[in-house]
Amino acid sequence: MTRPGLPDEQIAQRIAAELEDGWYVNLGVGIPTLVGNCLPPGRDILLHTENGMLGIGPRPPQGEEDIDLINAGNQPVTVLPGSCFFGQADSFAMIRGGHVDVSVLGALQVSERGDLANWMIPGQRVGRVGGAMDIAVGAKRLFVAMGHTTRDGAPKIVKRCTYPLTAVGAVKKIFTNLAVIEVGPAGLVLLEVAPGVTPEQVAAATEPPLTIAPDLRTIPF
Amino acid sequence: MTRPGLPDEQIAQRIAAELEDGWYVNLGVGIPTLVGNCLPPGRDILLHTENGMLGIGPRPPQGEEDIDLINAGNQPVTVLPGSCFFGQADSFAMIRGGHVDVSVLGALQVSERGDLANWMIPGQRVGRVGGAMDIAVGAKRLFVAMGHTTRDGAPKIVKRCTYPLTAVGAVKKIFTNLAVIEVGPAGLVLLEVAPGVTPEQVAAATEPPLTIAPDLRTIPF
Amino acid sequence: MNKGYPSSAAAVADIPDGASIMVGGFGLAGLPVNLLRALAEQGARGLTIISNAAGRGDLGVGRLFKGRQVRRFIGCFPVPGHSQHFEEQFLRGEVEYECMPQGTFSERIRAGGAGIAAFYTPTGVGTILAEGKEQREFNGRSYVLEHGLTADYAFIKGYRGDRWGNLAYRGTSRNFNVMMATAARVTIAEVEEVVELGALDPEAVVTPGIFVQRVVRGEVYDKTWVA
Amino acid sequence: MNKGYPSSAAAVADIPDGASIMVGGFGLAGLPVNLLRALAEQGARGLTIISNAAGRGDLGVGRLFKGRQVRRFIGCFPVPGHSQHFEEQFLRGEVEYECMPQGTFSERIRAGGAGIAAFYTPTGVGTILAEGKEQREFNGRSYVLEHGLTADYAFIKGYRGDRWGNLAYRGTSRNFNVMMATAARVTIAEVEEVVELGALDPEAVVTPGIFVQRVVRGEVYDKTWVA
Repeated sequence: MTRPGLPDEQIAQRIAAELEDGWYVNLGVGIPTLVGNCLPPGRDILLHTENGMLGIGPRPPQGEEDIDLINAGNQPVTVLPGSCFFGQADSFAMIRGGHVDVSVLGALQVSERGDLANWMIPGQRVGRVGGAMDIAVGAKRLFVAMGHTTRDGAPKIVKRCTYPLTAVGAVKKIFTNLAVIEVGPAGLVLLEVAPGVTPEQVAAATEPPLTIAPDLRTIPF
Repeated sequence: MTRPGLPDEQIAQRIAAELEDGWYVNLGVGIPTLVGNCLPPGRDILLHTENGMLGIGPRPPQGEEDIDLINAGNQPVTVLPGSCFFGQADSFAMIRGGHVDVSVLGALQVSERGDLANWMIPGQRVGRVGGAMDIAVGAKRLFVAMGHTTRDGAPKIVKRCTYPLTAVGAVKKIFTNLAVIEVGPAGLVLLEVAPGVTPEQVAAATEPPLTIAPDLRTIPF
Repeated sequence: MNKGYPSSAAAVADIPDGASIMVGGFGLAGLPVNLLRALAEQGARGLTIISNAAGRGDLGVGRLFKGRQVRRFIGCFPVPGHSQHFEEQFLRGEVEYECMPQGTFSERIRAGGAGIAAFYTPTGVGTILAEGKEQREFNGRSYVLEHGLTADYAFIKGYRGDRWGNLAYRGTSRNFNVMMATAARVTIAEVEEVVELGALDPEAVVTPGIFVQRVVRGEVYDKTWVA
Repeated sequence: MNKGYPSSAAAVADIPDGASIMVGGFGLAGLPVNLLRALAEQGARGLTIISNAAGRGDLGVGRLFKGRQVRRFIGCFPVPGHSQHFEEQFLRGEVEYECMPQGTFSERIRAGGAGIAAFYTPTGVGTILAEGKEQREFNGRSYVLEHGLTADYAFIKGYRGDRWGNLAYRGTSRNFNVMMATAARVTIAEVEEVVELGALDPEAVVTPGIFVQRVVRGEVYDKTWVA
């Protein structure tokens, strides 16, 4: 069955539209990485990668990769005018110190109060947390980018996460193939639906109740 | 009355003789600063200054001072091949992390168990501690350079410091105009006397008892 | 994104009474003299000044004490015989003073900027500066608990900077500027030269622009050596 | 003072069984491949390896797991499907594993090198990685107590280095090398080029020589990109 709503590239595009001129942005692997490919023109948006670079440029042409120029997903990047480098302790000082305007991470589950689970599957014995926990608690705003449900159709937006947590109460907005949902103080608020998707469809694919925003709109492209 | 024993320059010279090839050395103001003028030739001894430089070179000729190149005593310095710069947090990471081989500080009082008082006079109301406390606890070895007594002849090496402490049990060796004294686990040990000075004279100018080292010698020049 | 401001006056114009301000510099090296001059002219009062030294005569933060703009000073080393404006006001009880070891000062600011709430340092154990503070043993050695320190503003001085706020320094002028840049809500950097994006060697950028909100070319630098 | 060693083999020759070793690098960037190769040949066993990743096949610290030289791994991110030597031995109970968030890992190493016994970080609160750890509130937010981390040896890789141990890096190869250099009793740096004293720009030295005990020119670097 084809996934309804937006393909990953359009989820990324919707997130990119959210990014303001002058923002420092950290992108996790998966859909978040795609955000880097569709940054809105005319805005200086600086990408931070926790392995030690600010202002990362696009992937170089094949054959011009440099093993000393990579992002946290181990993908080759390039230097832009205004880029700079630093060590990992300084990099996480930026993150944990609240200097990164927004981080976009993938998720296995997000709870209605903004808890994030994205690093481990229950019963998995080899933990590999990477920088996710620091990024989740440290960024000024945490966005999640993910498919709205699992491949089996089970909700990934849940009342309580059953997967091991990455951070408590950290997620601010969730961007999926079906919708844009805000984690508000009184619970989840449905802000936008994908073209052709109804609020009812979103609600059916979401475990906790959704408040529909008075100015609910269709994600514009 | 002229001070007996060594002039300050010779105290500094005696300390300099103690410094080994490859040592990183932090020098306080006063007599310690003079140590930098008499480093033994043929040894690479790197001077650290806590305001952010390693490998400080000698004072430049008059007229060639640079306000961006100073030591912690606010004196002009020069760059040597192999020098480098860093911020104050990194500089104190070096000190507190035990990376500096020896620090030489002045003192108002040193106790028989190596307590140091060098930053404040009792009753003084404006504290100015600078980096002394960090340097005293952080260096691998702490040497004190000072006149053996106050100008009034009162001992500065005392049973217990009456001045506000800089650090507890930190001093390893004391270099004065009269003697070189080690702070040992069982108390003070007189290692060397200045030319023309007797162990009895040193003992008379020192409040706590002194053990005389079996190989007591006259400070060689 | 352009963090450039047309003048020091413009860069400090919005600082309100009662603000807390970190001020970099050690001696004259890395001292943001133009921002300090502008703040003296701007006239904000009741300030908390976080600075290693308390000024040298009218120089540095001395100017702010002279103008009675400071309510509280957090620092390490008012220079004897030189920080007279501060000393007089402190001794008259007009200015509060929190004195701490320089390494603790540096580390508290770094912690503040790095999201570390507090840390245990061996510095100061057994001294009056540790009195009333929590102490704890780790591996048989005593440590004092110290807290991260942040401020509303930081005044720092770089050598060269670009419009994204990336800064390079010169010699021993990094000193407190490097940490302070990270620990304020609004970091204002004055530089001797504003350069094009890409003109700074990315391997020699010491303060990444993420930490800097405003950049201004300092109007006047007197680099004459004063003994 | 000359910290130069003639070969990677000579630089690691004295490492005893049971040593703890920090290993820098993220991906291939800043990975001390020559020191790791030399250690695999040297054969020390029962090692504690402190490294972000657990190797990629036989690459990186993977080689040490393959040779069954490791007793304990402290890190953040064994790469799925690639750190198979580690995974197999961990799942068979032959290797211990302490997993922690990467920022906590970095900060613990920085603290270890900077003489900070412990610190409070917000990272990990409410997760299984904070279980059993002391938690404390500061200004209404919860933090976890984490301890400084040090090691007997650090294997790091710079780009250029001099005989005093000053190091410059290239691009994203600084990563863990910068902190690890500060936190070991003996830091061994491999570099692509050993240069004369003074050849490094003092403004672009990232690891001051004080942190480095041994410098060696790495024998072989294969800089071919492998996807």
